[in-house]
Amino acid sequence: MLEVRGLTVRYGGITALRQVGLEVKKGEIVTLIGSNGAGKSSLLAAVMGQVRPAAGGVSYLGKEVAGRKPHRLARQGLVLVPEGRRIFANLTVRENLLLGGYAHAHDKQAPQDLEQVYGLFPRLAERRSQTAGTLSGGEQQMLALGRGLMSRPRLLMLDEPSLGLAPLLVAEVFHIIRRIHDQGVTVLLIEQNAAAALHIAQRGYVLENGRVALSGSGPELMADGRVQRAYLGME
Amino acid sequence: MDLLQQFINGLTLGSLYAMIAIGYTMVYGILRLINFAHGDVMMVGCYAAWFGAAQFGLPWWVSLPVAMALTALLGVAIDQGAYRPLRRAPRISALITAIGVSFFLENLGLVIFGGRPKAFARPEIFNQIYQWGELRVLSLSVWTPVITALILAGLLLVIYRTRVGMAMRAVSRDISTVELMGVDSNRIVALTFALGSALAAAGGVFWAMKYPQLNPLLGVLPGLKAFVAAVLGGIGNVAGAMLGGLILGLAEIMLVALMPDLAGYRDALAFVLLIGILLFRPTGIMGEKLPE
Amino acid sequence: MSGALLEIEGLSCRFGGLLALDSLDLAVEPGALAGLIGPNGAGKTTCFNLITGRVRPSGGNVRFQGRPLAGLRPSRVNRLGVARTFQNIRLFDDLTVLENVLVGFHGRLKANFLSAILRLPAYAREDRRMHDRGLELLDLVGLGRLGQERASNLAYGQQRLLEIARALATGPRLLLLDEPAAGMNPNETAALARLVRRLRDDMGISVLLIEHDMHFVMNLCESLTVLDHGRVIARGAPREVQSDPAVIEAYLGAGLETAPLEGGHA
Amino acid sequence: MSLAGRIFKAGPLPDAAGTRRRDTWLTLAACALGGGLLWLAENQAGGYVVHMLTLSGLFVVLAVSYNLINGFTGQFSLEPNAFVACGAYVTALLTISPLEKEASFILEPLIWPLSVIHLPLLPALLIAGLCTALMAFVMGFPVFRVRGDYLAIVTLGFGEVVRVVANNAQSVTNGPLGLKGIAHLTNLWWAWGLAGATLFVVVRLVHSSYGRALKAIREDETAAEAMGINAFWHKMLAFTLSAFFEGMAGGLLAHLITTISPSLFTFFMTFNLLIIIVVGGLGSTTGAVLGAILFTFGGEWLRVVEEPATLFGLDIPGIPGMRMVVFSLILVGVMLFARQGILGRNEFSWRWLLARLGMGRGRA
Repeated sequence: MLEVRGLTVRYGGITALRQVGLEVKKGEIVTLIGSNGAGKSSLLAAVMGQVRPAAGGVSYLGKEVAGRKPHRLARQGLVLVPEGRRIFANLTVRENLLLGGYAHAHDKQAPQDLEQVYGLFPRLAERRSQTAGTLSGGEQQMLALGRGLMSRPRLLMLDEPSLGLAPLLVAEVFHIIRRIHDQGVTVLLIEQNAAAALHIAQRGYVLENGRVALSGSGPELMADGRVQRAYLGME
Repeated sequence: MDLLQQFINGLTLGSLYAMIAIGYTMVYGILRLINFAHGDVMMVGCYAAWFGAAQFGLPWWVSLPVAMALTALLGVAIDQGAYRPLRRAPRISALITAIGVSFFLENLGLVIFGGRPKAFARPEIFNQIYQWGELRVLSLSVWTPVITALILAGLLLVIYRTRVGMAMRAVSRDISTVELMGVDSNRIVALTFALGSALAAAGGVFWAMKYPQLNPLLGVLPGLKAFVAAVLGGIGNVAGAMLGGLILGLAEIMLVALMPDLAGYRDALAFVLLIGILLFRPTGIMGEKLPE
Repeated sequence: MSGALLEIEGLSCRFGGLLALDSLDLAVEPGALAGLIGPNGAGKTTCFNLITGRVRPSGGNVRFQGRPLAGLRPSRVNRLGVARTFQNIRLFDDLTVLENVLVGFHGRLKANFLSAILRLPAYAREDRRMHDRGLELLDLVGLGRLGQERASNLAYGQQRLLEIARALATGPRLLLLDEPAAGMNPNETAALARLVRRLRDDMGISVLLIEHDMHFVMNLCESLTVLDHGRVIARGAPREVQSDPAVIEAYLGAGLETAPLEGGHA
Repeated sequence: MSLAGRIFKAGPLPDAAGTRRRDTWLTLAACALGGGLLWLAENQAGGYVVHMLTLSGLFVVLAVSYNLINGFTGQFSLEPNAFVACGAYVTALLTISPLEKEASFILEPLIWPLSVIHLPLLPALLIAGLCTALMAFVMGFPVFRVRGDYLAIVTLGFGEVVRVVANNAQSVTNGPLGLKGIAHLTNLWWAWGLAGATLFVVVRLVHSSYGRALKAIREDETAAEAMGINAFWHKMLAFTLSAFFEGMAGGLLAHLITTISPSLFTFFMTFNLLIIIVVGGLGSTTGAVLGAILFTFGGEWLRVVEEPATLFGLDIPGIPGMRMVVFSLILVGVMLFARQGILGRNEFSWRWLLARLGMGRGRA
C-alpha cells in the first residue's frame, strides 16, 4: 500500500534520512520506532509530499507521491494524524471533526461518519459544541484521531499519538488504535513508546540516526536486546 | 445635541474604517501579511463604482455589487500573482512586495485616471437630510452604519456557519495541518482575498460618497488607519476589526469636536494609538495571543 | 546546598493550561557533569529557557552563584556566566564559522563602538585577541580548518560543535547543552563526550546537559535528573537511575499488559 | 570610476597585515581618483549633470545608512522620510537668516531662539544630525518593543506623525507653506564628502565586532541574546547612527533644492530608498551605493517612457507618471525573481578586484 524506497532527505547540509526503505501492506499495523531526532518526522514529511527527497521515492497505492500536494493525497485516503495533535483550538469539537471530513462533506455518507466517530469516542460526543482548546490532553488526542478517521483513511499514519499522555491514557489510545485497525484501516504508527507500539504492531522498524537499524515482527523486536539498549543505554 | 451629531459622524467614519479593516484582519489572520495594497484595492473599488455610475449610468445598487465583484477579482489576482510565489519566502519579502503592489496601483491609477479629482455623485437616497428636532443628519451617515452592520452580519454568518468559513478559521491557525484534511488551502486564501477586497470596495464606495472627490491616492490614509483599527481590535479577529474601526472613527471625530486646536493632528491620532496598543496590549482588544 | 553554582527551587512554568514544569528543584555543583533526561515533552528545554531568561517562570526561583536570575534578560544571564546551546541549532547561518565564535566574545567587549569604528589601539588589541582566542576555540572543538566557511555549510555534527565553541567564547562558568549529540554518528558522539569532559577537567566549566542518546549520557554524566511531565521522577548516579522502574516506564512506556486496559469512559 | 573609490575593502583577515596596508593605500588612491573625477565633473560637465551627481551622493548617504538598520541589523523599518525631514528642517531653520525667517513666517512668527539663530552650514548640519539621532533614540524605546511587520507599520506611522507635526506646528515649521529661501550651498563636495564619511563609518562599523553583533541579531535574535548581546541596545545603536547620517543628508537636501515643505517628506521618499537597497541587495553596502547611483541616473533615463515617442511608425503619446509604475514593477519583480538584488550580501573588496584583474596575490 505504501512503499518507501531508498529514501534520503537532506536539509541544507544535514542528512535527516539515509537510504530508508519500508513497506506497509494493506490491513497491517506497522510501527516505526526511534528516539527523538532519529528522522521519523522527516520520513512523514517526505511521504506527505511536504519535502522533496534528495534520493529514493515513496509510492502510495502503486503511484509515486513526489510532487503531489498534501491535500490531494489526503483525499486519496492517505491520512496523517500529526505529532502534537495540532487540533484547531479555536474551533468546536464538532467543527474539528467536520473539517476532517471536509473533502467528503457533500456525499450522503457524511452524517454517518460523524455518528461513527461519536460512537467510538463517546466523550467527544458529550463535548461536541465545546471549543477544542478547552479539552484535556487525552481528549485532544482522541479528537485528533477522530478527525483523522473523518477523512476516511485507507492508510492512517499516526505520529506519536502517546506523546505527553499519562500512562493510563496511553493504554486507552492504543486500545482505540487497535479498534480502528479492526475496522479495516491500515495503520502506520510512529512512536517513541516502543513497548506499547510493538505490543500492538505486527511488524516494526527501528530508526536510528536516519537509518533503519532493525526491523522484524513486533514480538521479535520486543525481545531484541538491542531495542532496550538503544533506548536506555543499557549494556 | 451637538454631541449626538458628532457621535453619528464618528459612527459613520468608524463603519468605513471597519469595512476596510476587515480585509486587513482576514488576510493577516491567514498569511501573517500586512497587505499594504489593501487601501489601494479600495481605491480601485471606488473608481470601478464611479465608472459604473458616471460612465455607464448604472444605478448605485448595480454599480456597487459590480465594483465589489471586480475588486474581489483584483484582490485574488494580486494574491495569486504577487504573494503566492512568496508563501515560503521570509515574511519581509512578501511585505516588500505588498509595498510594491501598493505603489503600482497608486501610480497606475495616476497614469490612467490622472491626478485631478473626480467628483463622485451621491445617489439621491444617500443625499437627503433627515431631521429630528434640532438634529439634522445626512441620510448617508445613517445608512452607512446600517449597511456596514448588515455586511458584517453576513460575513460572520459565512465565517461561523459555513463549511468554507470553518476552513478559513482553521487555515488561520495552522495552514499545514488543514492541508492534511484534504482542504486546498490556496483556494481558501484566494477566497479570503476575494471577500476582503469586496468589502474594501464597499467601504470605498461609501467613503467616496462621504468625501466625494476621487483621486488615486485616496486609499492610502484610510488604508493605514484601517490597519491600525484592525490591530486595535485584535488582528485576525473580524469582530475586533469592526470594534477597532468604530473606536478609531469615534476617537477621531471626538478629537476634532472636543479639542478643535488639535484638529490638524487628527491624522496622527491613529498612529499614536497604535504605538500605545502595541506597548500595553499587543494583542488588541479582542485578540488572542499569537504564537511566535 | 549553599555551595552550589546553580540552584533551582520550586521552578514552575505554565503555558496556557499546560504545566510544562512543575515545581522543579535542582542544584548544579561547581565542577559538575550533570544530565537532565526524560522523554519528549518532559519539560527539559523549558527548564533551560527558564534558567537563561528566555521564558518567564510562573513560580519559583533560580540563583546562579548565589545571585537571583529572575527578570534578567538572556544577554545579562549570559554575561553572568551561563552559556547555552540550542536543541534545534541556532547558528548565525550567514556568518562564517569564525565570525560565529567572535560574536560570542562581543558581550564582553570593553571597547565602545566609536573606538571600534576608528580602530583605536584599545579596540585593535581586543580585536586581535578575540581572533586568536576564536581560532583556539575552533581548534579545541576540531573545526580549526573551517574558520572561513559559511556556518550553514557545515555538516550537522559540526554545527553542533560550532554552537559549543560559540558558547565557550562567552566565557561561561556553567554550560547548558541542549541535546548536543543529536544527529551525530557514533564517532562524532564519542569525540563530543571527550570534548565535554575536557571542558570540565581542563577549563573548569560545569556542564548541565539534556540528551536522548543514553549511551552518551550514561557514560559521561556523573549525576542525572529524570523529568517526566514536568516533574522529577528520579535522580542520582546513572546506574541507579537506569534501573529505576519509574524511569524504565517513562522511557519504554508501560507494557500494555501492566496498564489497566478497560475502555474507561470511551 | 569613482564608484570604486567610494567603497572600502571587505573584512580584514586576521593574518594579513600586509594585505591590509596594501588595501588602505589602494583605497586612498581610489579616493583621490574619485576626488579628481568630481573636480573634473564640476569644471567640465553641465549644471544638470552636476546636480544629478550631487543628488546621487545624497542618495548614497541615505541608502547606506538605511541599509545599516534594514539590511545589516535586519530590522525592517520605514521611517527615513521622518529623519530626512527632521534634518532638513533643523538645518534650514539654523542657516536661514533671521530677516528671511521673519519674512516667510507670515501666519505665526517663528519661536525664539530659532528666530534669531544664524549659523554656517557645517555646525547646522552637525546639530541637525544630532537632533535626528536624538529623535531616533527617543523613538527607539517604543519602536523596538515590537518586531517584524509590526515594526514596519509603527515606523511608517511615525513617519506620518512627523509629517503631520510639520504641517501643524506652524510656529516652528511654518506649516504647509514650508521654508523658502534656503541658500543653495550643497555642491558635489558636500554631498560626496558626507557620502565618504558615511561609508567610512558604516563600513568600519559593519566590519567590527559591533557589526558582527548586528548581523547576529539579524540572523537569529534569540541566539544573539543567548550569546550575551543586548539586542535592544544594538538595534538602538544602528538606528540612531543611521538617523544621524540621514538627518545630515536631509540638511544637504534642503540646501540643494532650497525650498522644503511637509509634502516633500512623504512615504514616497522612503519607498524610493527601499527600492534602492532592495535592488542593490539588502545587507550590502556596495549594493546600496550601486542602487543609489542606478536609481538617480536610471530615473532620469526612464523619463523616456514618459515622453512622446514614435515607435515603428506609431505615435505614442507621453504618459506622465509612468516612471513610478515602472519602479514599482521593478520592486515587485526583484522580490519575485531575484530576491537577492544585484549583490545579495556580497561586498566589493580589493582582493576580489585584483583577482579579477589577474593581479591577485595567491588566493582570491
